[in-house]
Amino acid sequence: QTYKFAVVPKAMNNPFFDVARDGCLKRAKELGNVECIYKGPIEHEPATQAQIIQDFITQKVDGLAISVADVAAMTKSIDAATAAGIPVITFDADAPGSKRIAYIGTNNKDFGLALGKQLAQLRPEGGKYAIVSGGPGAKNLAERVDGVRESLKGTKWVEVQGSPTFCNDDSALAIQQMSDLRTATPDLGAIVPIGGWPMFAPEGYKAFVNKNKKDIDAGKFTLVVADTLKMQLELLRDGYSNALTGQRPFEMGEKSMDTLLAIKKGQKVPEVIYTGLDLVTKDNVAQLLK
Amino acid sequence: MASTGATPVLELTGIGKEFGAIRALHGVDMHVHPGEVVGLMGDNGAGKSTLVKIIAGNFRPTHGEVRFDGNAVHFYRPIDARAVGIEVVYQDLALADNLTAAANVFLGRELTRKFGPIALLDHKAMASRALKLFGELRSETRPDDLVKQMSGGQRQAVAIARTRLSNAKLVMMDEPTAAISVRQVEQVLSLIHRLKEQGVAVMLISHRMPDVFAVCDRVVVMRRGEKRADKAIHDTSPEEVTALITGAKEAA
Amino acid sequence: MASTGATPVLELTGIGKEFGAIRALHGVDMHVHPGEVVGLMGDNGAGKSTLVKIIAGNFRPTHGEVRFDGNAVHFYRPIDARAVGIEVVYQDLALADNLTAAANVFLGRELTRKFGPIALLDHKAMASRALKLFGELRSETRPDDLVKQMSGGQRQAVAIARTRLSNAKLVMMDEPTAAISVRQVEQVLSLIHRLKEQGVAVMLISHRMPDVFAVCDRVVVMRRGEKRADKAIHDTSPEEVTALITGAKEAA
Amino acid sequence: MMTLPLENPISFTNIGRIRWWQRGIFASQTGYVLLALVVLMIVMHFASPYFFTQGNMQNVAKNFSFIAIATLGITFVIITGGIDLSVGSMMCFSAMITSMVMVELSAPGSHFVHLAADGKTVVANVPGLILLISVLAGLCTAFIVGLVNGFCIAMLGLSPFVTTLGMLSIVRGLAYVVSNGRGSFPGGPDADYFYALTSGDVLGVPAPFIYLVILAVVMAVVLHHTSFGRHVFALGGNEKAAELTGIPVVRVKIEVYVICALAAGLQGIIISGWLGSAPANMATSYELNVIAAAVIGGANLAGGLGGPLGAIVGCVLLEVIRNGLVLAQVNSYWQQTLVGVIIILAVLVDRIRSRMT
Amino acid sequence: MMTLPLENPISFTNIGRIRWWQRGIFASQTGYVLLALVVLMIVMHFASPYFFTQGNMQNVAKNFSFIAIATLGITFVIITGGIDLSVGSMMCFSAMITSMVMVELSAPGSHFVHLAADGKTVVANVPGLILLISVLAGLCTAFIVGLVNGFCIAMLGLSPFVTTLGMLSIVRGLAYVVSNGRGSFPGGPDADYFYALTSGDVLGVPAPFIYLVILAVVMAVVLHHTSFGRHVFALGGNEKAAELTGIPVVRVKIEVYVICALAAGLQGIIISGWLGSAPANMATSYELNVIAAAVIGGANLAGGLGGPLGAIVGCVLLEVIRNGLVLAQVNSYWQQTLVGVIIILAVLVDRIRSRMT
Ligand SMILES: Nc1ncnc2c1ncn2[C@@H]1O[C@H](COP(=O)(O)OP(=O)(O)OP(=O)(O)O)[C@@H](O)[C@H]1O
Ligand SMILES: Nc1ncnc2c1ncn2[C@@H]1O[C@H](COP(=O)(O)OP(=O)(O)OP(=O)(O)O)[C@@H](O)[C@H]1O
Ligand SMILES: [Mg+2]
Ligand SMILES: [Mg+2]
Repeated sequence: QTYKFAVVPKAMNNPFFDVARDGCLKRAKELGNVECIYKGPIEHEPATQAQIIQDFITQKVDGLAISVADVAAMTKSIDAATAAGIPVITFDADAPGSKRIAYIGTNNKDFGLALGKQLAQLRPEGGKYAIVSGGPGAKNLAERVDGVRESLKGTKWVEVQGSPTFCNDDSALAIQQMSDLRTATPDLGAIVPIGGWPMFAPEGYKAFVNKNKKDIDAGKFTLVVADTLKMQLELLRDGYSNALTGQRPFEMGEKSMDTLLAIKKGQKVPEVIYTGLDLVTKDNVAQLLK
Repeated sequence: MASTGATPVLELTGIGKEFGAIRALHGVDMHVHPGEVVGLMGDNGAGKSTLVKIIAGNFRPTHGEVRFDGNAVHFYRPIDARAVGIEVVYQDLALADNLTAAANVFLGRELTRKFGPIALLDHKAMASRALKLFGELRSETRPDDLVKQMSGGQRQAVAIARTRLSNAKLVMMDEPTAAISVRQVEQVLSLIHRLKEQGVAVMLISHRMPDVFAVCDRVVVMRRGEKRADKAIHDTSPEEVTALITGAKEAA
Repeated sequence: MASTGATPVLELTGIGKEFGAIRALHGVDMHVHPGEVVGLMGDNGAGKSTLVKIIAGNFRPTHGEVRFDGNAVHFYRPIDARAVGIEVVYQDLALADNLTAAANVFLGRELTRKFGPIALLDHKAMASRALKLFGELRSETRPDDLVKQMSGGQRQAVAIARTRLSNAKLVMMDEPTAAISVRQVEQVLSLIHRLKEQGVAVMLISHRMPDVFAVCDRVVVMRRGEKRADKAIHDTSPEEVTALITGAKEAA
Repeated sequence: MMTLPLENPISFTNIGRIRWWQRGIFASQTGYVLLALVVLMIVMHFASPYFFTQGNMQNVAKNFSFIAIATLGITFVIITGGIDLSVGSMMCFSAMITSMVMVELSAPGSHFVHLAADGKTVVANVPGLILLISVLAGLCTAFIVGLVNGFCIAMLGLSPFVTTLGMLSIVRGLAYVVSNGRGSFPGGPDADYFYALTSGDVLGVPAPFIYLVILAVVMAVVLHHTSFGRHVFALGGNEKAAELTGIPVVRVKIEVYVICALAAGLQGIIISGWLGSAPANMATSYELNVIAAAVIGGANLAGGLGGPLGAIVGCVLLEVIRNGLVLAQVNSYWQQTLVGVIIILAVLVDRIRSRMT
Repeated sequence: MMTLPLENPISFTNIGRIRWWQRGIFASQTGYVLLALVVLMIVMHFASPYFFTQGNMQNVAKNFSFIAIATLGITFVIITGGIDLSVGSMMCFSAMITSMVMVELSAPGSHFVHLAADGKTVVANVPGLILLISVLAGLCTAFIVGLVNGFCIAMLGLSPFVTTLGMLSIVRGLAYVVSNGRGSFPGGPDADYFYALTSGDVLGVPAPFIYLVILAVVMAVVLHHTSFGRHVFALGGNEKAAELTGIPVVRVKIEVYVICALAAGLQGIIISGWLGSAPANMATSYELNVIAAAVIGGANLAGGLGGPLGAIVGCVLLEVIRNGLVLAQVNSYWQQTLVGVIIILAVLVDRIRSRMT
C-alpha cells in the first residue's frame, strides 16, 4: 500500500523549506511506498495555509506534516484534520496545544540562546549588537529573538535602538538593513541575523563584509548568523562570518516521512523529536562541508 | 422687456480671472434682470465660458464680486450656485457617459419613492418625465439609452432637458444649439421665450447671430477677456456685433 | 460644378449598420465625385456621424459596400482610411487633452529631423506651421497651449487644422462650425471652397442651413438611418430641406 | 413647469427589440466570466472526484465568502474610479482590535466580568454584549481608517493609489504595534458565540456565505435603486460632470471609502473567527486578490462599471482555481503558473462577446 | 497646400509671460515631491549624523538604482494609462535565466568551455562571450513576456490589470519550475566580469547608478523628442483620439509593455549580480514599490502624465525613507507606519501647488 503525505510549509518562498522538501522527497523515494506532496502558501500568511489544509482534508491524504504559520489558527485546522481521521505532525514550528501527534524540529528558544552564546563566547568583552529578523508576525522568529536577548542579558552586550529590523525574508533588504545598522551605529560590535537571509545573497553579503573587513579582522565587528546552508558554510570558511548556528531542515523532512509512516503502521512515536542544532565556527566548518 | 427698475438677479463687478499667464477675463461688469434674455457673444477664447463657469461656482474669480439677488455670493462648488437657483447648460455638456439619458437628466435630483424609511429610485417616473422633456424639445432621444451611444445632438438635448427640472431664477446656456438640428433649435428658442415669460433671467451664449437676435433683449460682446459692448438688441445690428467680435470695431 | 462623368471618389451601396437593436443606418446609397461638395443633413440621431465613421474606417458596416477611387475597400482601422486619402474632422474632435495644440495637429504625422539614424521631433517647425494654420482659420489659438485648457472653438480649430496637412482626396467634416465664431465660420467655408478648387471632394455635415447652401453642390438628407433626398443645391430650397429633415415631407 | 402639448408624440421607428441575449448579464463581462467559471468547474470535476463532494463545495463556499465581502466593498470604490490597496491590512487590523477588545473586556475586574465568590469568573452583563462591543470596536477602527482614506482622497485630492498604499503600510504597522507583533486571539466568555457566528453553519450553509448573500442583495439595491448608487456610478463615469450637476462628490467619495474599509473590517473579523486567531501577518497581500476578483468579475478600474454579482463571480473563480488545483494534485510550482493562465483565459472568454457584435 | 496671406497676423494681447516658477518642473508634482524629498533629507540629517556620510550616500544611490530602472520602464506603461503588475516576477525570472544560462554555458564540455589536458577548464572563446549570451538570454525572456503582455492587452483587448496579474503568477511560477524552488547562482569564468559590471563602481559612483542615468537620459529624449514618445503620451491622453488620428495604437502598446518587461529584466539581472544569487523569491511584491515610486514621482495611473525624472525622484524618496528610518533607529514596528505616513505627506506637498493657483 502506498501513502500520500502532504508537507505544508509556512511559506514556499523561503529557501529553508526547499531543503526540508528535498529531505522529504529523498526519504519518500527511499521508502518506496510513500508519496510526498509539497504545498503551502507562497507568502507567510496563516489564512491561506488553513485553506490549503482544508483542501488536503477534502482530498483525504494519509498524513500531514505542517510547519505552523499561526498557532491558534492552525490548532483549529489540525484538530479538524484529526477529526477527519488524518494523522498530523508538525515540523519546524509547533502548535503545542493541538491534537498533533508529534513535533519534529528545533526548539527556537534554544536556537536563539545558542546564537547569543556563540556571540558571548567569541567576544566576551561585549559591545553594541543588533538583530535582523524576517517577518514581524512569525512566532518562531520572535522566540529566537527572545533567546538571543536572554542569553546576552548577563553579558556586556547591549542591543541598539531600532533592533530587530525585519527584512520580510528578502535577502537584498536584509543586507541593506545591515549596512544601515552599521552606518547608524559606527561602533556597532555585532549583528546577529536570526535567519540566513543576508547570506542567501552571497555577493551582496560579501560586499557588505568587505567594507567592514578591517573591523572584523580586528575583532571589533562580529557576525553570528543563523542557519547552515551550504553557501553559508562556504562563506564562513572564507572568513565572511564568525560563527553559524544551524537547524537541520533536511533531517526534519526525512524524519517527517518516517514519523508519519510509523504512525500509519500503528507504531508509537515520541511526541517531540529535536533534530538538533549545528554550531559552526572556523574550526569545524571543513568537517560540515565534507 | 426687462424691468430695469427692479434689482438685477445677477450683478458682476470687476470680474477678472487668470489661468497662470493667461488673462481669461479682465474687469467685466455686467448685470441681468429677472425676465431678461442677455446674449453673450465673442470670438473663440474670448472668455465667455469662463465667465459662465465663474457665475456657476465652477471657478473662483481672481478679482471682482458676484452679487446674486442683491447679495454678494461666494460659490465654492457648483452645488452652491444650483442651490440659489442658477441652472447651467455647459458647453461640454457635463454628462456621465455610462448612465442612461434619463439618469443624466435627473442627476443630482433623482426622483425617489419612500418605502418606509428607505427612498428608492422611481425609475418609471424618471423615464416618462425625461421622455416628455425630450418630446418638448422635439428630440428623438430615448430615455433608456446610454449617453455613451448617443449622437452629438441627442447629448445636447439631454443637457438642455436638465434645466427644465427646477424653478431656476437664472438659466445660463453655453452654446445650447451648437450640435442640434434645425427643428430643435426652434424649440430651444421657444423654450427661452417661455422662461422669459415666467420671469426667469436667461443668459444665452451662441455664435449663431440669428438666434441671438431672435430671442435676446440685450447683447454683450466680449473680446479677449474684456467686455467691449453691452447694447439693447434694437440699438444694434448683426453687422455691428460681428465687427465688435472680430475686433474690426473696438468698442460700442 | 462636379464632373459627373468621372469615376466617383466615394461610392456607397446599401450601407447598413446596427448597434444591437438600434438600426442606425439602412440601405444608404451615395456617391461623391472629385471636387464636389456634398452637404449631409438630418435630424439628431439620423445616422450622419455613423455614416462618416463607417467611411473613415472607424466602424465596419453591417451591410453594404464602400468603394473608394473605383475599388471596393475594407478599412479595418482609421489609419487604413487615412492611408488612401480620407481626412476627417470628427464631431467629438478626437483630441488628446494632455498635449499641446501643435502636437495634436501633427498627431500621427509628426515632423522630424534626422540626426544620423535617429529622427527627432522638430518642435519649432511644428509650432510655426500650426500657428500658420490657425492664422489661416483666423483662430486665436496658441500652438503651445495644452488642448485641455482651450475653449470649445479653439479645440475645433485644432481639429480642422489637421486636415490641412495632407493631400487628401476626400475630406469629411462632421459639424466643423458648431462651436466656432462667425469670423472663423467664414474661413472654414472659404477653406472648403479652396479644397473644391483643388479637386478635393468634401462632405460637410452641418445643421446650419445657410452654410450648407453657401458651399455645397448637392445636399443629401437623412432621416432615421435612411436617405430621404439627394438633390443638387439649385433644385431645392432651405424650406424643402427643413421639411425633409423634420419628416414633414417624406422624400424628394 | 408648464409642458407644451405634443402635436405628435415622438416615436422611434428604427429601434428594434433588444433580444434577451443582448441585454443585461448576457451582454456583460460578468456573464461571460460566469460561463468560463462553469466550464472550469466541469473541467475540475473530471480532474478530481473530490471536487463536487458536499464537503468540498461547503469549503469552496466558505473560502470564497472570505474575500467576497471585502470584494463587495472595494467594488464601490472601483466603480467610482478609485482603488483601495489597504483592504488586506484593514482586515488584519480590525480582526486584531476585535479580539483584543474581546479579551480585554473579558478580563476579570473589567466592567463586564466579575469574580464570583468561588473564584470563577461570572459574566455580569447580558450575554453577547462583550461580543457586540468588540465587533463594534473593530468596525469602528475600520470606519476611522476609511474616513482618513476618504478625507485624503476626496478633500485633499490625493491619488487613491498613493494614499491607500500609504495606508496599507500605516495600518499594518499599527497592527504590529498594538499586538507587539504577536497577533491576538479571541477569548473570554463570548468567544463561543463569536465562533458560532463566524464559522458555524445553518442547515449546512456556512454562515459567512449567508452574510455574503445578504450583503450582496443589499448592495445590488443600493447601487441600482438609490440616489447614492446612482451618484457612485456617475462619479465613475465623469467626475467633472458629477461635480457640475451638483452631486456631493466629496461626500460620496468619503462614503465609498468608508464602506470599503468597513467591508474589509467585517471580512477580517469573520476570518479571525474562522481561524480562531488574528495573527499580525493575516491577509498579507490580499488586496491584489480582492481587486483582481472585482476586476475579473467585470468591474472596470477606469470607473463606471461593476456590481455585486461580478464581485462574487470573480471570487468564486479565484477560489475554484485555487481549490481545484490543489485537489487535482498539480505540482505546486506549476500551480502558480496555471493560476495565472486560467485567470487570463477566464477574462478572454469575454472577448467572444466583442467578436460576436 | 496653399496658404492664404495673412492680412494681420494673429497676436495675443491677453497673454502674459509665464514666470519660470509657473512652468515645467516647478508646476509639476515631480517638482513638489522633489521639494518634499529635500525637506525629508534635511530632517534625516538631524535625525542621524551619519545620513550625509559618503558611505551612506553611496548606499542610497545603489539601493534606489535597484528599483529605478524598472520604474523607468513601468513609467512608459503608466503614461499610456496601463499598468504592469508582473515587473517583480519578471525581475526574478530574467535574473534566474541569466545565471542559469551562465552556469550552463560554463559547464566543461559545453561549446564554450573545454577541459585542458591538465584537467583545468579553459575558456575557449572570447572572454565575456558567455556573459553576453547569458544576459541576452535573460533579456530575451523578458522580451517574450513583454510581448505576451502586450499582445493580450493590445490585440485581445484584455484589461492590463488582470493580464499582468495573471502574468505575475505565471512568471513567478515558471521561476520556481525552472529552478525547482532553489534559485540559482551566477557562476563560471565570466562571473567576475558580471559582478564587476553590476556591483562595481567607477570613481566611487556605483555602476547601477551610471546605467540608470544613461537610461533616464535616453528615456527623456525618447519621450519628448521622438514620434514614439509623442504617441505614448497621446495614447494616455485619449486612446480613442489616438486611434482616429492614425497612430498605430496596437504597436505602441505592445512596444510599451516590451520596454517595461525589458527594463524589469535588466533590473533583475543587475540585482542578481549584486546579490550574487537569483533566489526564487527575489523581488517578491516589488511591483507595488515600483508603481508607487512612479506615481509618487508624478506619473498618473489614468494616463498621459509621467517622466524619467519623476520616476527617479519617487525611487529616491522611497529609499531615503527606508534608509533614514533605520538610521534614525526608529522602532521597527513603528517604521512601517511611518513609511506610510511619510509617503502620504510627500504627495501632500504637491497640494501646495493647487492651493497657490
Ligand atoms: N482651465 C484653464 N486653464 C488655462 N487656460 C484656460 C482654462 N480654461 C480656459 N482657458 C483659456 O481662457 C481663455 C478663454 O476661454 P473660454 O473657454 O472662456 O472661451 P470662450 O469664450 O468660451 O470660447 P468658445 O467660443 O471657443 O467656447 C482661452 O484662451 C482659454 O485657452
Ligand atoms: N456606439 C453606438 N452604440 C449604439 N448606438 C449608437 C452608437 N453610436 C450611435 N448610435 C446610435 O445611432 C444613431 C445615429 O447616431 P449618429 O451619431 O450617427 O447621429 P447623427 O446623425 O450624427 O446625429 P447628430 O446630428 O446629433 O450628431 C443614434 O440613435 C445613436 O443613438
Ligand atoms: Mg466656450
Ligand atoms: Mg453626429
